Amino acid sequence: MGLILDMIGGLLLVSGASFLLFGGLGLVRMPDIFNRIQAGAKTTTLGTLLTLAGAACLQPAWGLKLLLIGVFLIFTNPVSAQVLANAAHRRGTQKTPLTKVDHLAEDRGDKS
Amino acid sequence: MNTVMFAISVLLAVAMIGAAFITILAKRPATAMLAAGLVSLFASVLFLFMAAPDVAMTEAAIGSGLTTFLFFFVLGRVRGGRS
Amino acid sequence: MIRRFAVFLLLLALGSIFVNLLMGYVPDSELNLTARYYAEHTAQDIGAANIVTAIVITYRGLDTLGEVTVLFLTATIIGMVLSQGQKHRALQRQLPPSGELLTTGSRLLVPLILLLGAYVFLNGHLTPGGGFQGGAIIASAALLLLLTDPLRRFSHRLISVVESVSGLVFVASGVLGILYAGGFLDSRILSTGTFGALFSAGVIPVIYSFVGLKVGAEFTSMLTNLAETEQS
Amino acid sequence: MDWIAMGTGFTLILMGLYGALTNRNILRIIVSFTVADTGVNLVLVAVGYMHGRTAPILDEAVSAAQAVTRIIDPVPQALVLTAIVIGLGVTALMLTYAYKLYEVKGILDISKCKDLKW
Amino acid sequence: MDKGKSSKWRDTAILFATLMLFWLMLEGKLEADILIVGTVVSLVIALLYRDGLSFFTEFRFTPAGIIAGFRYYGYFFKELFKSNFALAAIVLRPSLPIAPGIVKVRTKLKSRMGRLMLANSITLTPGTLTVEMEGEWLYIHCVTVASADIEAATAEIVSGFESYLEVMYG
Amino acid sequence: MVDVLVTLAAIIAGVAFLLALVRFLLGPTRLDRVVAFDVLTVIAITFIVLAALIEGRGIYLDVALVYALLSFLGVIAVARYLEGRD
Repeated sequence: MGLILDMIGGLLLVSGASFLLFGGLGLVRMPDIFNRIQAGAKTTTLGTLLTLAGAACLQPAWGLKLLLIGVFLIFTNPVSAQVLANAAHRRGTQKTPLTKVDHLAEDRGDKS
Repeated sequence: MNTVMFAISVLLAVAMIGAAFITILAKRPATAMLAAGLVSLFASVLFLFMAAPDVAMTEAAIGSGLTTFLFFFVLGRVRGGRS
Repeated sequence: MIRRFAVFLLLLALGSIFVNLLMGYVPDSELNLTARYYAEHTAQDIGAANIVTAIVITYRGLDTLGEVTVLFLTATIIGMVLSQGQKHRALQRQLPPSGELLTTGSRLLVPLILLLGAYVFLNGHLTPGGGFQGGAIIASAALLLLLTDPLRRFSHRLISVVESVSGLVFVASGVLGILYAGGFLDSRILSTGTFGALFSAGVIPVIYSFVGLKVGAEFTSMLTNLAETEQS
Repeated sequence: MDWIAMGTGFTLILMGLYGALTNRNILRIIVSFTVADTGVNLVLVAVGYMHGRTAPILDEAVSAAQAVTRIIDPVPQALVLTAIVIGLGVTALMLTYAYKLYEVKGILDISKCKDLKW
Repeated sequence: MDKGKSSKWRDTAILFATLMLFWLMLEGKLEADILIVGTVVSLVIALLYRDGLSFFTEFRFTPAGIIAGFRYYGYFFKELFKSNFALAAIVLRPSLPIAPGIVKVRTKLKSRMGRLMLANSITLTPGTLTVEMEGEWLYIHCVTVASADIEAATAEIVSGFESYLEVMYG
Repeated sequence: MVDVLVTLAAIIAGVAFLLALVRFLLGPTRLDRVVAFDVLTVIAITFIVLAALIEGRGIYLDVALVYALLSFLGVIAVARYLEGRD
C-alpha cells in the first residue's frame, strides 16, 4: 500500500514538473504578452498543485500545510495574472498582429 | 540524492550571476530593480538549500518583497514629478 | 577613463583576495566550541526548538535590542526627512484606481497575510521564522492595502502606540530577567514548559511577538511616510 | 554546495561594487549596493554550512540528543538574520535621501552634484 | 449595496471562523494552548480589519449551496486539467495555432466573492484570461477567439461556472 | 524508484526554470520580465517542496508558504507601478 502511494506521489511530481515545463515553453514561444501571461498563469498553477499533491502522497503528515499552500496559490496566481494583463492593456502594449478583436480598446476609446 | 540539490544550486548560481549582470548593465532603472529582486529571490532558495530556513524566510520576506517595493515606490515618485 | 581604470584595478585586487580566500577555505567537519555549546544546551536550558531563535533572543539578546533600536532610528529619520518642506513641489501622480478584482482580492488576502505573520512570530521558537520575518509579513499586508488604494491613510497614532508599547515590553522583560533569572534578557522568567509546545521556551514567544509587532509597525511607518509624500 | 555559494557570493560582491562605482544614477548605485549586500550574506551563510548536516531546528527529524552531530553552525545564521533586516533599513534610508535630493535639486545624476566637490 | 449593521457583524463572525480554520491548518495540531492563542489572534484580526472578506462571506449555507460548492470544485478542476492539456497542445505544435483577441461578456453575479471566484476561474480555464471587470461586463482575452459576438461568447465562457456560483453566492 | 522520479521531476523543473530565465533575459518589454519573474517564483516554490522531500524536513514548507504570499505582492507592486506611468 505504501509503495503504491509512493509511486503515485512520484508520478504526480513528474507530471507537475512537466506542466511547469510546458509553461516555460509557452512563455518563450508565445508572441505577445497576453498569451505569455496565459501560459504562465495556468500551467504554473496546475503544475505546482500537482507537485504539492505528489509531496502529500509521499509525506502524508505534511498534508494540511501543503493544502494551505495550494489554496493560497489558487487565489493569488489569477489575481496577479489579471493585474498584469490589465497593466499591459492600460499601457497599450503591442499586441500580436494575429489579434482579431479587442472590445476593451474599443470601449476605452469611446470613453476617453 | 544530494546531487539533485547540488545541480539545482549550480543552476541557481548561474541564474543569480545572469540577473546580476542585468542589474548592472540594464538601461532602465526599473529593469535593474526587477533583476535585483530576482537575485534576492534566488539567494533565498540557495539559503534554504544550505540548511538555513530562517535566513531564507527573512530574505524572501524582506529582500524580495519589501525592498523591491521600496525601490519602485521611490522610482514612481521621482519620475512622476518630472513631466 | 582614468576613473574606470582605477575601479578596475580595485576590483582586480579585491578579486584576487577573494580567490585566495576561496582557495584556502577548508570547511569544518565538526561544530566549533560556541556552536557545540549552543547545540548541546539550548534544548535543556532554553527549551526552544529553533536554535537560531534561542541565539537571537536569549544568548545574543542585547544585539537584537540594538538592532530594533537601529530600525526605530531609521524609521524616525525617514519620517523627519520626508516631513520637511514637501509643499513646494507637489508631486501629483495619477495612479489609476485599481480594478474591482484587485480590491476584492486584497480584502480577501489581507486577513490571511496578517494571520500568517502572527503564525510566523508566535511560532518563532518552534519553526523557522520569528519576529523580524513576521513583522515584515505584517508590513506587507499594509503594503498591499497601499497598493490597492494609494490614497489610503493609516493612523499614525496607532502605529506609534504599538511601537512604543512593544519596545517597552521588550525592555521590561529584559529587566525582569535581571530580577528573576540569570541576567538581562534571560528568557527563563517563565517556566520552559514541555519541549515543542506553543507555550514553552520561557518568555521567548512573548518577546518575539512584541518584536514582531514593533518591526511591523516600524516598516509600516516607513512605507506610510513614503506614501504620504504623494499628497500635499 | 558551500563552494558554489561562496563563489557566487564573491562574484556578486564584485559585480555590485562595479555597478556602484561606475554608475552615475543614484538609484542604480543603491540597487547595486543591495546586490553586493546579498553577496555578503551568501558568503557568511556558506561559511556556516557543513556537508551532510541539516538545519538547526529540533523536531521529529532531529532530536535534541543527536543535535551535535546533525545540525550546522547556527551562529552565522543569526548574524545574517540581523544583517538582512538592517540592510533593508539602510536601503530605505538611502532611498529617502535620494528622493530628497531629487526633490530639492531635481536631478538623480550624482556627477552633477558639485556643491561639495573640492 | 445596502449593508445593515447585523450583516456587518455576520461578516466579522464568518471571517473569524475562517481565520480560526486557517490557524488550525497552519498549526496542524489540536491542543488547548493553540486554541487559546488562535482565538485571540483571529479575534484581533477580525475586529481590527473590518473590511475583511473570507471565502464564505456571502456563501449561502443551504444544502443546495453546499452541494453546488462541491460540484463547482469538481467542474473547476476538470476545466483546469482541460485547459492545461489544450495549452500544452498549442505550445508543442510548431505552427503555434493561435488567433487571440479580447472579447466582452456579461455576468449576472452581484456578490463580491462570487465575482472574484468567477474571474479567477475564467483565468484558470481553457484559453481565457480576465483582463478587466466593470459592472456587469467582463473583458476576456482568448487564445483562440471562436466568435466576437457577446451572447455567444457569454454562453461559451461564463455560463458553465456561473450556474454553480449563482447558487453558491448569488 | 521514488528517488528516480523525484530526480526526474527536479530535472524537468530545472529546464522549465531555464526557459523562464531565457524569457527574463530576452524580455522585450518590462512587463514580459515581470511575467517571467512570476513564473520563476512559482518554480522556486516547487524547488522548495522538492528540497523538503529530499531532506525530509517538513519545516521547510513554512518558507514555501511565505513565498506563495509574497511573490504575489512583488508582482502587484511592479505591475501597479508600470500601470501608473505612460
